[in-house]
Amino acid sequence: MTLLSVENLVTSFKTSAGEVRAVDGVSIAVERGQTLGIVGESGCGKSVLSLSIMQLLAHPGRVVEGKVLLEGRNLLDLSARQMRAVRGREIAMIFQEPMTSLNPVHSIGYQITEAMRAHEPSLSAAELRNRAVAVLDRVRIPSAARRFDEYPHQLSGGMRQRVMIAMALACKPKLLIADEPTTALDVTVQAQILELLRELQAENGMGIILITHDLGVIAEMADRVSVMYAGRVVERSSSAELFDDPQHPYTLGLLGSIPRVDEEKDRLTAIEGAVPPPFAWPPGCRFAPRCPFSIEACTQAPPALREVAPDHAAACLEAPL
Amino acid sequence: MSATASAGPVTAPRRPSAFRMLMKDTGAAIALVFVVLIVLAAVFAPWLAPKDPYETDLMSIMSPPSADYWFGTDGQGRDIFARTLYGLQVTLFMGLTSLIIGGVLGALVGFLAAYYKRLDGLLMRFMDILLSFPAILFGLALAAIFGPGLTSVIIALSIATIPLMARIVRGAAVVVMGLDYIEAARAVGMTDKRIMLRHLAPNCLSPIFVFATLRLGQVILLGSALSFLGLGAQPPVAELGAMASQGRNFLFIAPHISVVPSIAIFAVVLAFNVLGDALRDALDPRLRI
Amino acid sequence: MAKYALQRLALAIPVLLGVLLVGFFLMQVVPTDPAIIRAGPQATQDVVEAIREELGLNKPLWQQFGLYMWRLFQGDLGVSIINNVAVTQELGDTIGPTLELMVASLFWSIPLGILMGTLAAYWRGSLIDRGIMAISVAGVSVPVFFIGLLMIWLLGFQWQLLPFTGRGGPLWTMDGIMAIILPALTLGGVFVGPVARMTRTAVVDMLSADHVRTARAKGLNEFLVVLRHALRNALIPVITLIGLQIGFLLGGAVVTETIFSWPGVGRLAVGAILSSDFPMAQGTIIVLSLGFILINLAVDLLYAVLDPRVRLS
Amino acid sequence: MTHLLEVVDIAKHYPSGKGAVKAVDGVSFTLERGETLALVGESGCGKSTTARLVLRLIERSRGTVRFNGEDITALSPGALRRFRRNAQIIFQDPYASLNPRLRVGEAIMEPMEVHGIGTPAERRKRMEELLGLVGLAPYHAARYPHEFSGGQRQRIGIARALAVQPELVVCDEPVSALDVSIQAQVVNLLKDLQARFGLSFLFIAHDLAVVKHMADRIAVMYLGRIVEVAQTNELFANPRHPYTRALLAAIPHPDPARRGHVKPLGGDLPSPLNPPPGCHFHTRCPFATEICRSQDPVATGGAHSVACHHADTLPPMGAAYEGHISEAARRRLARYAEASAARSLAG
Amino acid sequence: QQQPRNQITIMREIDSDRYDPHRTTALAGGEVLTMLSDTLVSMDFDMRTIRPGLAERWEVSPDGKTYTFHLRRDVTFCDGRALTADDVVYSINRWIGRTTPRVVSPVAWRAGNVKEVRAVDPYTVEYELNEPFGELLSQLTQFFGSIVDRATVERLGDNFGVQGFNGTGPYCWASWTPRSELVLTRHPTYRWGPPVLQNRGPAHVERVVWRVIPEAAARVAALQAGQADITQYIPEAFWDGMRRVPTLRTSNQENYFWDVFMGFKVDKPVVSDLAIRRAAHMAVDRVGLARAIWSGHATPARNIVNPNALDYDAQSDAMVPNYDPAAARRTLDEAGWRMGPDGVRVKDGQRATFLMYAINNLANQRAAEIIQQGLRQVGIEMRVQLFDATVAWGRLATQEFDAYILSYPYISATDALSLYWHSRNRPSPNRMNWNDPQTDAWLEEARRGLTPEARATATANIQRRLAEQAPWLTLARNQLTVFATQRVEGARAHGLYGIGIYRGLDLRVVR
Ligand SMILES: Nc1ncnc2c1ncn2[C@@H]1O[C@H](COP(=O)(O)OP(=O)(O)OP(=O)(O)O)[C@@H](O)[C@H]1O
Ligand SMILES: Nc1ncnc2c1ncn2[C@@H]1O[C@H](COP(=O)(O)OP(=O)(O)OP(=O)(O)O)[C@@H](O)[C@H]1O
Ligand SMILES: [Mg+2]
Ligand SMILES: [Mg+2]
Repeated sequence: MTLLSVENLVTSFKTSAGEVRAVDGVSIAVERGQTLGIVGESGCGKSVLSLSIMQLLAHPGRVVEGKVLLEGRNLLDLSARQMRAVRGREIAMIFQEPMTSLNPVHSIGYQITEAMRAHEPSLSAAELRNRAVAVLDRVRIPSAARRFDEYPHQLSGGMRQRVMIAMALACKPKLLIADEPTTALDVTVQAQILELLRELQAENGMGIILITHDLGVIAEMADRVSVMYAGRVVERSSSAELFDDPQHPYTLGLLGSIPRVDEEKDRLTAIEGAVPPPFAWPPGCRFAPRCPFSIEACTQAPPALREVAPDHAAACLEAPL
Repeated sequence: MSATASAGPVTAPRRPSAFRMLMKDTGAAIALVFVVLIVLAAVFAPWLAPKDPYETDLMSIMSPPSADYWFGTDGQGRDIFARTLYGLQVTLFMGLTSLIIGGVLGALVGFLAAYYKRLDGLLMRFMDILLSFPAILFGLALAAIFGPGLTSVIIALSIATIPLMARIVRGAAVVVMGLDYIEAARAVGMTDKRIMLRHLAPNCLSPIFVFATLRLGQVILLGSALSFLGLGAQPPVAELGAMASQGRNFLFIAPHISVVPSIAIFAVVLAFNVLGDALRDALDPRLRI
Repeated sequence: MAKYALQRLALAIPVLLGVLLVGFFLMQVVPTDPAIIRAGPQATQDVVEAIREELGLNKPLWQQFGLYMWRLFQGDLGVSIINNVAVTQELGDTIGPTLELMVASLFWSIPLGILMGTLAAYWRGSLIDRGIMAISVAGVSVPVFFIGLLMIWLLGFQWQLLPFTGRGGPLWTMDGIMAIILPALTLGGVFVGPVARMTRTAVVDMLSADHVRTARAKGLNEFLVVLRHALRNALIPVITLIGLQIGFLLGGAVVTETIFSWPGVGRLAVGAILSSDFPMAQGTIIVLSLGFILINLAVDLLYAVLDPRVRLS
Repeated sequence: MTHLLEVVDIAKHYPSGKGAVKAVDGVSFTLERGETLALVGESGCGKSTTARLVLRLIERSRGTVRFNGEDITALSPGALRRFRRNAQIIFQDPYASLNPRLRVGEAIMEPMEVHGIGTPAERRKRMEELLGLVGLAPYHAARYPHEFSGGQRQRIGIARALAVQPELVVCDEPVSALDVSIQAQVVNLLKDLQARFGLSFLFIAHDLAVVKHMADRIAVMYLGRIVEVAQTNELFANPRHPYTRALLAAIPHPDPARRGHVKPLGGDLPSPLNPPPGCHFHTRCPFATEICRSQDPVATGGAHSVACHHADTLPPMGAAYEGHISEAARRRLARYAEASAARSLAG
Repeated sequence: QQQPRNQITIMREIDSDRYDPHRTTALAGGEVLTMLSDTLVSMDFDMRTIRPGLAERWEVSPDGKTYTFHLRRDVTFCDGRALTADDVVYSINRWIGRTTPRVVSPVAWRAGNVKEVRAVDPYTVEYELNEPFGELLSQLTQFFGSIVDRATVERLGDNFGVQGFNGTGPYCWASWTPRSELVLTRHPTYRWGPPVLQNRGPAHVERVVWRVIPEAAARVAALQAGQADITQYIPEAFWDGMRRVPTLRTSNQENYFWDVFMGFKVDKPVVSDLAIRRAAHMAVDRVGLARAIWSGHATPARNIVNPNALDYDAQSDAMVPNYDPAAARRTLDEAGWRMGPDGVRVKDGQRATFLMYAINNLANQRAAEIIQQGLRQVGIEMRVQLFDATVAWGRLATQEFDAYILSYPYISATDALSLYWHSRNRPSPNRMNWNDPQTDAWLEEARRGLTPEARATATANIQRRLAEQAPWLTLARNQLTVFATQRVEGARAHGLYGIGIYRGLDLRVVR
């Protein structure tokens, strides 16, 4: 059974400018031991999607449609209490900003044990400590026992992100959602964290949803990829397939926009214009106004995500290109 | 840095003006109207007051509100309505004067401290020292030195406002100073004066505005408390705090003498506070204190 | 931490000096010659001169300041012009009741304010929030004396529930407790509003902070999230702001003491100023400032205790 | 012929509680006219500080900066103002780099006004030209910054920098805060402008791919010092400093075929407050020996200079990354580029 | 909450600056001093009859110049020492400024023109005057004549009556927190109370707490709530209401002479003008004032002397100008005071403005504002400066002001007049600077008072002269009512020098 599948999820925000569907009919799926990469530019709804899965949306946000099935169980049907038991225990999450995602006033040991205590209240203090030190060790924090009592501000950014990962792993979740876990870090540290995630996945066999806007990270980590644009998935395939055979014009645009180390080019192929804000999303294909291939029909109705090659879907009338 | 920053809209709808945002908040709109009314009432007190605020009617002492005396009369048979109007004038004058004196000086210090880092330590340490004296102590000290009176109160409140305004302005200005457009202005070779006047100050106005509105309420509260203690405006001057103080002797037989001016102070301060809160929400939600 | 504490202390020193200097100059600029006052209206010139000599008023200013500091150091703030009692003794008698009153007011107002602020923040935008915030803004707008007068009028006079005519005795006696209720309600009453507002702001900030999202993602229940992750962190700014607001409280205390005939420093100060008892006025002002500085110092240290970023650096 | 810019052993130490933060600690480089020199390195290594020192936006602790042969660290206020016409800066954060209270047109005209360039009418005309140059329309001049997207603001910032017709433009991470698609637009714009006006860029970035695309030469910084300088291609083909190698090895390439090639470097960046003695990099360097712990390495090697005790004895790194891009992808990218160019001509 | 059974709390509005009978003249001092000490003779409730005190009997020589007092033999001070004639001699001498260090009592003249006070034996005192003084015995009943212990006086020096006290009164000094609370404890061996009281001693209650509660409202409520037992300081506005409260009892004194007045310094500009002074009389509505400030519980006044007092002259009453603003304006017009643009009259470049000082209390504050308004209506500006009671006396002794409001108690016309109008008593209490040899002569005559007729004539002459010259505007005659809770008995209003509770021996807790 699929570990997690999200079906036709719609999340909306009530704002002064009206209702905004930040995530608009998104479906994704992750298997055990697999990494799903979600890539897209800023504001396309990646974080809202992950928070919707966790049901951690802040006030004006609300899931209005769809299903979030964790091993077949629809999380949207759970009570608040049941959902709490899922969070941290079955699905864990790490965030982009290691600087602010840890509570500065509690020791990192406390913050890790807190997660364990929430799900296994029977553990004694000593057990909690041992397990926390063990998990800190696992994420390669040097002299973990000593670090246990330190506070976030005493750690470097990379260390903090490791602590975040340790916290997420404390209860051995089946699925880890990593929302841009390395964006705030330097390349050398990013490489460390990515390697760590890969190792841990190999050990635990957990599923990972890795959110990023860096195609390099996707190539490095993901087994399957969903490309998001303006609240929708526009292309979905295996990672290899995406780079070898990109089908959606937006994906092409992204690939063209990044300078490649291995290539001498005078000009990058940029995408014209900018991502429109959610309240200004056009009808029809949302990429149409920026798309060099757009035709009249693109602006009429949103194109469905359809298979254009085996196990490779794109939401474009023109596809396969 | 992440790539989050560019989510800005290409053609955002024009940000609604602060005034519009204010008017959307019913409470704030009422407060604004109320503040305007109060100011008008204070300014036009001589024309609005149905009676002379100092005229004593010995035939109706401490009479409760009636058609003749809308808010009743005080212990000397004076019309409380008229006195309240004049009291608003005195109270607002006291509040505004000290706010302006203290605010201008404080803002100057704040800007200088933020702009010239070398002065920062010295100036702000000095402000800290000033801040170590609660306003009431300035009030007490000045009353001790110059004797009780409105002038003492105004000076005290001005001094007490300086460090607060300096901190607010410095806080805002330091943030702005850290922004790239200041650096850009320097890189282009602008003079300090030009940078301060054209780039720094205009971008610190919101917090100054918000603070001033909220502070006005505080200043009025403090000033009327000092008058209530007998350290401020001296009778027979119609000052709201002093009026409340006089009336408290008859609290049990004629509560309106104290209650009316107290409510007037309350209403004025409440209006400024509600307005200040709304302004803050409209201008800069991060300023919440 | 120790270093931080020392730093704070060091910062307090210029402030302290400032206070003392102001205290000193207070006596310099008062329009009355302390010697003449001390000597009484009928004294002859040579008696006044003798007193000037005795008080060191003939010496140059800096020497007088030295003398003043030296006397201060020995706990000598001079004697009251009115009744010749040592100022320090009067202060000693009145400081207890003032502290009593302040503590009693903070004792209920801070917890209540924090509770109200937290509830309002948690249900931000709801009716509860609006209700609490309306109460708070009213609370910060109401003159202390208005609350006091209402308390006296209703609770004291109309319903005769509680006394309001001064201190009833030590706090461990029933009389003492009964007598402090109304003043403490009055003084605390003006503090609830500010605390609630500050708490709400801070907790709202914290509730949208990333680490609170992390806590929720761990599966913590809401109570723990709010208590340990939002409120706990929010306390840091709240404590600082409370420290700053203590000045406000001090002002309230002076008024409250006056209305309730509470034999504290505030009332002593007002009385001394009104009766031009300059040494006493000076003493009370110095003591009130010192108290304020000490409280802020304590707040700063508490701040450090609450915030490991400060504590451990 | 002198260099356009010559920086000699410049340093900036910020006093702090214990000791000094050595944000920049002895940096030297040159920049020629029309050239782009990139400064790369991890966060906090002193790139922005160097940029500010070059423009004398902050006062140096030591060293000299010569612009057209003139030592700008010794300029009088008046001379400094003249210098500012010739050297401008573009910032990273598009939101902070524009005064929200100034209309965009005013913001662009202001530098000209300050330097007394032209009449008001001429300035207005030039401003409109500049707007066109960076891809905006004249009617944008009357708008406020908040009405623009991040990419557009970055363009406005560029227009403002170009308003005084500088020879040198310091770009402090001008694209790091932008989305990839926008980043490409700005990078293209900068390259166009450089070609058109013969600008010299001191280009600061941490993204090696962008740097490779932009720069003629690259200087790699680590903890306040430059560890390696070389021509771009030379650096990528033959990185000689262990740190440069680690940086290159850590880049995730958009190429699943190369999956797992990333070789992380151990450890964290030490604090500039008390950098390790000797070679700053020795704490993380796999090749470090005793000498590295005690002695500062000196830069050697002329055009390709390296500051490493073991530069000559390091094992070869192996072939530089050779991309694999599928035929299908390459073809589609080309089609996209064509279609895109066609559209923009038409539109 | 309830008071301890053996304690009575008496409330008042202000505190005294000190409790030294020879250095204070404040009522706040006197009311406590009558409990702390005794006088040679005592005053009955009729305010005329002199009764024994420390002296069980006395003789007056035929020429009226020598008084011989025979002291009780059982009297002791609070510290246990027995009272002897030397103590009396010392105390009287201290009062009249004949001890070292010299104490200057502002009211030394009340002791008469003393030649010598001698101890004939330990229990006999001879009090010899240079001239007869008809009022001597009444004056000796006042607290200025209190007998104090020399040793304590000398030990405490300036702090006598501040940090401690030692007297022979029914209560002893326990502690004083200025402006807050003064505690007295029972003098356990006291049994020499004046015969005007039912209880001759010792006192029924163990502790008397004098509590200062500046807030009138607080005093009212405290009394109603039983937090305090007795007070005479209830603003008249509350009297009617309080009289209806079943838990309270009241005691009135009919023979009460306490007047509120405004005095003019007749040698200061503006107020030196008789027209101004007379106009002021006509501009102030004393009937309205009595109603407004004292809620009708004060008698509107004209003449200086209370009609019930000895030697009151009815004819001069008619000479005092009545309230008539129109007449006031006319008077001023005639005197050449022209209305200025700001509503204040001017004459010879002099604005009709004067400065008035008074003690800062509620009644003065209110009265001042009303008078100010009344004067303004006729074109006279009165500037007001109020002082805390503790400083006011000092300021009132200066020449800084032009007029002042004060109130004072007296026993008879002679008493009242000789206090304020003898040129010898300038600058204080003769703050009017009244310097008239004729008045002085009449005063001497009245004081000597060999026959009642001669005295009455002399005092009548003074009253008429003052009515004519209008240096003094009597604002109202106060009434005395002591309020007490049902818990206490024996709180009978006395009124000597305005003191409500005399000696306090009859006070008793009944519930
Ligand atoms: N609280 C909110 N109220 C209104 N709109 C919101 C809210 N939160 C998010 N949105 C909208 O939802 C859209 C998606 O936001 P989201 O944070 O998921 O983007 P993202 O893809 O994670 O971007 P980034 O790369 O910047 O993290 C944004 O355009 C934003 O405007
Ligand atoms: N004003 C300052 N006071 C003290 N230290 C400073 C100051 N400015 C910068 N630093 C320190 O100097 C070091 C270098 O800073 P700089 O901003 O030059 O780094 P950078 O390479 O530009 O980093 P980034 O990539 O994050 O922009 C940092 O450790 C920083 O903390
Ligand atoms: Mg996101
Ligand atoms: Mg930088």
